[in-house]
Amino acid sequence: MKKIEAIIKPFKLDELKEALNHLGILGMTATEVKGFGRQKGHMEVYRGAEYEVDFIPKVKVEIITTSEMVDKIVETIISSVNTGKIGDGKIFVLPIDSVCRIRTGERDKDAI
Amino acid sequence: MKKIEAIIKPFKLDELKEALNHLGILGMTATEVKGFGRQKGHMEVYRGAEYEVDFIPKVKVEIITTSEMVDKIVETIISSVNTGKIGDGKIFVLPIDSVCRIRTGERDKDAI
Amino acid sequence: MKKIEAIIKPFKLDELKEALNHLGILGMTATEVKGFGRQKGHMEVYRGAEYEVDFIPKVKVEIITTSEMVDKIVETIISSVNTGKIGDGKIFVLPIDSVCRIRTGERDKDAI
Amino acid sequence: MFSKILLVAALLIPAIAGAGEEAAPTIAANAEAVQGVQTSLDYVWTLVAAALVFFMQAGFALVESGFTRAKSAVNIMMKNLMDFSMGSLFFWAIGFGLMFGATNTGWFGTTGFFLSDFTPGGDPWVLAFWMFQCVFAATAATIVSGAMAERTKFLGYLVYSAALCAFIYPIFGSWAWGSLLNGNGWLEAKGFIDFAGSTVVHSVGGWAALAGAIVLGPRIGKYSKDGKVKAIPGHNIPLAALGVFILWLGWFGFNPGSTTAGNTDIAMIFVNTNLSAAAAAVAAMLTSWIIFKKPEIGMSLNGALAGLVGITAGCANVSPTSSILIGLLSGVLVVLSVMFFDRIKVDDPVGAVSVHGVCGAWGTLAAGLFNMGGVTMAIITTQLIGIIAAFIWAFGAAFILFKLIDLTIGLRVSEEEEIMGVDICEHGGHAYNDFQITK
Amino acid sequence: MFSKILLVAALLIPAIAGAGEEAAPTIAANAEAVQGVQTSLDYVWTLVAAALVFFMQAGFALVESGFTRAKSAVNIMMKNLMDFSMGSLFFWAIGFGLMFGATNTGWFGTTGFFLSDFTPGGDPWVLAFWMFQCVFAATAATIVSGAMAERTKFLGYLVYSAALCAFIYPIFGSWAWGSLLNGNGWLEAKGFIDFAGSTVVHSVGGWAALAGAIVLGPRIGKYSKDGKVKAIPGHNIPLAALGVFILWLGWFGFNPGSTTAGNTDIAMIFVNTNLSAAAAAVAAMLTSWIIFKKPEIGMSLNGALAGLVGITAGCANVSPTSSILIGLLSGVLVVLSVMFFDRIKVDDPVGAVSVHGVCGAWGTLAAGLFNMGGVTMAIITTQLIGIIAAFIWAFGAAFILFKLIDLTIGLRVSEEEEIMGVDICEHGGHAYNDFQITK
Amino acid sequence: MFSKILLVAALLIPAIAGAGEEAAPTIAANAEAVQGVQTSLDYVWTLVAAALVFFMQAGFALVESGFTRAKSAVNIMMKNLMDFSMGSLFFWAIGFGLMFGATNTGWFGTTGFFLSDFTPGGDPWVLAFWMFQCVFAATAATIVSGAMAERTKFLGYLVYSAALCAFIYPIFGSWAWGSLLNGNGWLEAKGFIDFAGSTVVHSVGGWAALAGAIVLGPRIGKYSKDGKVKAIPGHNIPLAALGVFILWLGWFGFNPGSTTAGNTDIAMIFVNTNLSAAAAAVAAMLTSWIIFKKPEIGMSLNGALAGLVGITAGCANVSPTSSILIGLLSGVLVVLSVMFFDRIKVDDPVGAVSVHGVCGAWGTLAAGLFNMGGVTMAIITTQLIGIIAAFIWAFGAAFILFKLIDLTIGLRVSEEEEIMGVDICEHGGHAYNDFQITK
Ligand SMILES: Nc1ncnc2c1ncn2[C@@H]1O[C@H](COP(=O)(O)OP(=O)(O)O)[C@@H](O)[C@H]1O
Ligand SMILES: Nc1ncnc2c1ncn2[C@@H]1O[C@H](COP(=O)(O)OP(=O)(O)O)[C@@H](O)[C@H]1O
Ligand SMILES: Nc1ncnc2c1ncn2[C@@H]1O[C@H](COP(=O)(O)OP(=O)(O)O)[C@@H](O)[C@H]1O
Repeated sequence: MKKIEAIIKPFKLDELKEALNHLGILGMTATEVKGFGRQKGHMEVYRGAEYEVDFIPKVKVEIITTSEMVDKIVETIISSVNTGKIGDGKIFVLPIDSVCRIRTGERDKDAI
Repeated sequence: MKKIEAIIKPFKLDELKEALNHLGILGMTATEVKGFGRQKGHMEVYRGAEYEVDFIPKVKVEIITTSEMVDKIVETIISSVNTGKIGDGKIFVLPIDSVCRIRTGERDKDAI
Repeated sequence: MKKIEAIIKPFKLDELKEALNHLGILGMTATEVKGFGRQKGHMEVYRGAEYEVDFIPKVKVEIITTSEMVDKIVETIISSVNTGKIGDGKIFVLPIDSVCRIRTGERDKDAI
Repeated sequence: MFSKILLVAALLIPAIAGAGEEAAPTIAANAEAVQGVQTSLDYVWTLVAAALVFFMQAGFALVESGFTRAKSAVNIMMKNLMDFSMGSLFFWAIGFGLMFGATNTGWFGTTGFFLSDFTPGGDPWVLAFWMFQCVFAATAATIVSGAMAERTKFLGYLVYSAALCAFIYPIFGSWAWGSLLNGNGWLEAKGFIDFAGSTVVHSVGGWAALAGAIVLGPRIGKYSKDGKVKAIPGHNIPLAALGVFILWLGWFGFNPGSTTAGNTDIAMIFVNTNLSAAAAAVAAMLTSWIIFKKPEIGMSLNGALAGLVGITAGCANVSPTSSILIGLLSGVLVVLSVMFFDRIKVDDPVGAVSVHGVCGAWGTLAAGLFNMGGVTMAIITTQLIGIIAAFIWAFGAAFILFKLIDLTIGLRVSEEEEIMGVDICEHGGHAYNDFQITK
Repeated sequence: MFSKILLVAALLIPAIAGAGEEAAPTIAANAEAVQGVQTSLDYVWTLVAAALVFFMQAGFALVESGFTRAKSAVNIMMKNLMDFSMGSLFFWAIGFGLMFGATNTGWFGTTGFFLSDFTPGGDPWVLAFWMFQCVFAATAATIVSGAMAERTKFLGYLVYSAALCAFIYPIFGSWAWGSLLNGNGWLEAKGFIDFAGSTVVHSVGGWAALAGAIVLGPRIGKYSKDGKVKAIPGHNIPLAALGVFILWLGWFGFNPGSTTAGNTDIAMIFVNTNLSAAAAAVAAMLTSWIIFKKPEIGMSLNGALAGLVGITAGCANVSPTSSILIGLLSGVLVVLSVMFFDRIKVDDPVGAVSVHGVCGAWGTLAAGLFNMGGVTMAIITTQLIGIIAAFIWAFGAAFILFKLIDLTIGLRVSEEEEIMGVDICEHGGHAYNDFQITK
Repeated sequence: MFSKILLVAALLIPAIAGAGEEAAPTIAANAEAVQGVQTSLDYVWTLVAAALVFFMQAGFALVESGFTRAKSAVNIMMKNLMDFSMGSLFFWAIGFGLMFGATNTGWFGTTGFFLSDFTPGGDPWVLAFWMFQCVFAATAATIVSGAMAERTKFLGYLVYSAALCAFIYPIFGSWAWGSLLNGNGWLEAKGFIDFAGSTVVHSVGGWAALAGAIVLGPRIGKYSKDGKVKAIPGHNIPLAALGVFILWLGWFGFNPGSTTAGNTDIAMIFVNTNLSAAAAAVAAMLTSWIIFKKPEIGMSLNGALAGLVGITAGCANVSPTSSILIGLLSGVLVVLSVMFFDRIKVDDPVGAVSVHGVCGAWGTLAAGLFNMGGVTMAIITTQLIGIIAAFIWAFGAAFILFKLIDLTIGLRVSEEEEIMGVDICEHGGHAYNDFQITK
């Protein structure tokens, strides 16, 4: 099994969700994160003091899936959240030893 | 070493913590996340417009541990947060290369 | 490729960012988390009822990098956020199968 | 100066009040004119005071939501909005008549429903008076909302709220204040002192709150299996603090406005009100500091309110120095009382029972004890009778009412709904979209 | 008693008002003294009312920001602060003269700019009157801010706001209220009834808001590709609720204060204002309950405001019972209206058009229909003329104005800026640093 | 009409004021009656104004907490609650006597402690006057709270707060305002103009704030190692904006109420207060727009307050047009001043020193420069003497006081505590449980 982590622009979450649903992905977990990268932040000013905000709000989406599905999902993510602008984000794929559904104790494939 | 990620219902966090403490687990990290899955969300209404909230608040608990402890911990999680209702969550086990305690530089077993 | 996860004290994030930049690390992702560990929480009181807050605010920093860079980065993290006090945090290193930049589809090394 | 009222003069049947001012200056005309101006001043003051008391609704809403969880904030705002809105309508239709209508029993009035005492062109005083009394009734109603927060069915709450403004509050009110208009209650006949309502408004509301909290039972998680008290911290302390400042401001209408006359008596009432509140806030802070080792804000805020409730009965007949003493005691009392009710497992998230019920009773007694005109056994007895009558009536009637609601439409939401939060379940929405909420 | 005013007496040209009080008591002197006191009372009441109306600015700011997203809260606060600040200056320089200056056309005044009617030492009434009218003008301006929230260029908004306080509002105002000072408008000449401004203030603001919302177009994401209405939930409901309580309080200055005289007439105006608001809140809640299966708070809060707007025109010439009817209808109307504008894709995040425009028109009609002095065809016709005139003038002028702004300095921010939020782009900062924001 | 006061009449020693109204109409009786009504009106106005000024405490609390971090919000609310509560008690016991008691030196009063000037049944004016002066004293105290935010030991702050209300403020006050009751200060003897307290209240508070900020030193992280100014953004801008609206409202009591008489003079004071604030808000916004390329809200909000402080001294003796000029300059001045103090590393999180100290001094000078009765060298000299005296006394006394506190009980929390936040360390709780806080 694999874990796919995608860091995306927040306002793209809904589109990604729909795209994944069409693919038959029935589960995912999203986390509010702050990203630092090539996409430069912007200057803000507060009572006369300027400061740069270089950690930009992003959403991290985690999807546990079978190895076979990985490529399909990665393509789907790219196609659905790509805006062509710097800061679109990254996709990471990690190995997973095992998965378990708490409610039933089912394992791996059956657990997702 | 392994990393265990459990996605649970928020109000179960305290019970899980206590259960793990009894097991002698002295550390964990919790993150507020939003989950999409079989547990359907609910309709909300705002000024006349109805909308579905399908990302449901969950808590992700991460526990770094030795390979031997994994099964015990997984069982403990299941027994302590299982409500038998859809949405109880998942447990993922990931491999870890190394662990380090920042304060002391201790590694792996000694670091947790 | 590897993923480095560092759990640190929130007010150390800026220093860590600067240290990593000097190392030429151009990207990272930060998440607000709550940590439970050796660092004991503190008692709070609300309208006459005392309670212990044992989940302490921490920040989790995730850095995807090449295997070669791992040690350098870990050292940098230690040196920049270590205060010598309990609760400084941990560093975990995880294996990664692949990385992809959404904007360009570039893979692995080129994606970070 | 051209008064806009003339714009509608042609449309209004009676000549405009105050037209007398233009009369040719004779001694009699002057005397009447002076009367007219004083009357206008009485209206202005009474209605300005009513506006300040109205604003207390916002104060209660903020204190209650600030001291409870984010997932219940919408519900609390709705309850406070409806306390006042429905309360105004029910007090107009029923309550006012029961409270201030003519009576031969001394137990409730029987005239003046639907503001029938007012006839277009007639003396509008009844309207000014109604307005002032209406905001008082709504205050009594809204006190209960906090004690029942986070677990009450909205529909059940509405029924209670209407019943309190229509019956429970006005009937007791008629005993103590009926003669302010056409009534004449048995309690005031005894010389019961409750100038602005420590008992009539606050104890009545507080004891009804106690009944509600008892019938409902504590919130899930308020007590651990082994019976220990667990804290459920409020979600927005700055809002709660703002609420207390607003309530304090409103009390400058509540107490001095109870003269319903713009005269020099209001000065001492202002000072007494302020000194008691100040002393109580300090006393509550110090008490919490001693007991919990920290100056705790929840108790300090409750302290200020306790001092305001405590001086409400005696604000016109005790000295400024006595007011400080009354306040100091209120501040200590409220902290101990909050802890007491927590112990006996009455879950009152905002301390409404302690602030309004307990300190209302204390204030009523204090109004006798510190009476500037001297204190007699008779005075104390009467005060005690009033205090006890309020408890029996308000707690009793409310308890029965809540039980009935519970048995019929239901008073408490399901466990699952309570965990999700009453906002989503009862109102289909959240208070803080856009924010990451952690509970 | 030593009045501090004496401190500056030497510096002030005229003898201090009220000095007459010390005159030897003759009949004439007494008569004059009484007049003097009544005049002072009129000043006190008018200015206290003005202060309450000023506070409505805070209410609007809270309602508007509470009903929109966290990323726009700074911008809304700035807009409301500037509505009032710039509005005060432009109304001082231009608006007041156009509205209340002498006129021979009946279409706008031509004197009294820059408060030139006041001469140091002269009758200060014009100042008290200006103060009261100034807060009204700013109210009209601020109504629009909510309907244009989250997507408007700040500079463009400022231009609009100045123009409304300087021209659009005062010119219409001169038609209906000019004779309150030196003017004499064509509409009031017909006997148009709008005691406190359902049309003059609220409809004018509401129709300008409609123009703004139309010219701007809906926020990104308000309508799905397939044209379905999508909810964009407000970020802070407790703030919005507090705003409504503050507005309700302010209306106790807005309506009764419009007597600009401290007399007994204010009692009925207070009661009518309160009963209508209460009835409307309840009606809106029930309507939302029926339509959406839940008592929705956004609609309930709008309901209270709808009732306040609805009674504004007739508060001095309808009975309390009629006020309840007016309120009930306002409450139902506002819910349906909000849904209607959503349907036709006019994105009004706070319901300003429905509350102020639609219910303002309804209230103006109701002031005729429920007139205590009886209703005639003539009265209704005049009311309708006023309602229509307000729509044509306010919507028309505002529409042209917004189009011009759009073509010149630009009215709407870029798509990217809108997604980031107007706070960062227009003001370089966030409203809620320290909080984790999820949108 | 039946006045509730009669309920307690039997208990009150004196006959009720205004009973004279029922006297047989003779010329003398009428004259007296008129006087009586005017007196009542003076009481009503003075006390309504006092209530508005009281509400400023809420405004300060919101501005201060909104402009600082979430982790300090509880502490700020506690400080503001205690400023007023302890301040009321200390001003009652000590301050009032020092400020308004009889004096033969002209440097401080020596009578009237513990409100001993009031005897039950005697003239209650001293109570009305005390109430009004009490809220002024608390205002001076609370100004300091913001400048010392986020790093001050609570106990140390309480000691300061008590000392300011008991000694620092009243002693200076007696120099300028003592003769308003029984005193007679050396500064007022020179004809010093400070109608409502630009210097007496605001500069005194502002210079004390400067002393506090200097003794404390900047917050951790306010300046980078290389000495660059780092922004520490406030956590809740809407709260801060609400605070400014509330303060603006309160100023309508602060300035016009300083007549302590309900007469026609208040009209010009209202208008001047409003125009100056409006002009200053606009000026500050434009200044920030020019300097930072964005209309920054923090500066705009400070601007409104600067304009209010700036007109406080001259509100009764300058023209409306002059008020606009005074406001414009205040608005520019406050922005430059905030930046200046940032540069010299005085960390004043809310700009209290610039708003109250600097603009208070400017306003006091302006009261002379723009005096409607004409300006003379003598007037300017006196104003300058007052301004300088205020700085020497307030800064000096406060500096010594803070140093003493620092050496004894300690003034600043430990570095670790400051990083955790004063809320947890000093009060054992958080302001925003349920919210995810990111700092
Ligand atoms: N090396 C990295 N490790 C972890 N997260 C990264 C890394 N590089 C980028 N990110 C995440 O990806 C987001 C987008 O990356 P960025 O370089 O800004 O644009 P792009 O994805 O177009 O290259 C960043 O905000 C950050 O959250
Ligand atoms: N494939 C997945 N990848 C990542 N997280 C998942 C996945 N499936 C479910 N989850 C997480 O687990 C939570 C519970 O899953 P759900 O299907 O709703 O109920 P259950 O755990 O009972 O099957 C979801 O809210 C989501 O956070
Ligand atoms: N076994 C673990 N699994 C996951 N996270 C852990 C674990 N142990 C500690 N942590 C994280 O590291 C943080 C610091 O650990 P702690 O034991 O408090 O101090 P130290 O790092 O000095 O040993 C904790 O707050 C928690 O977030």
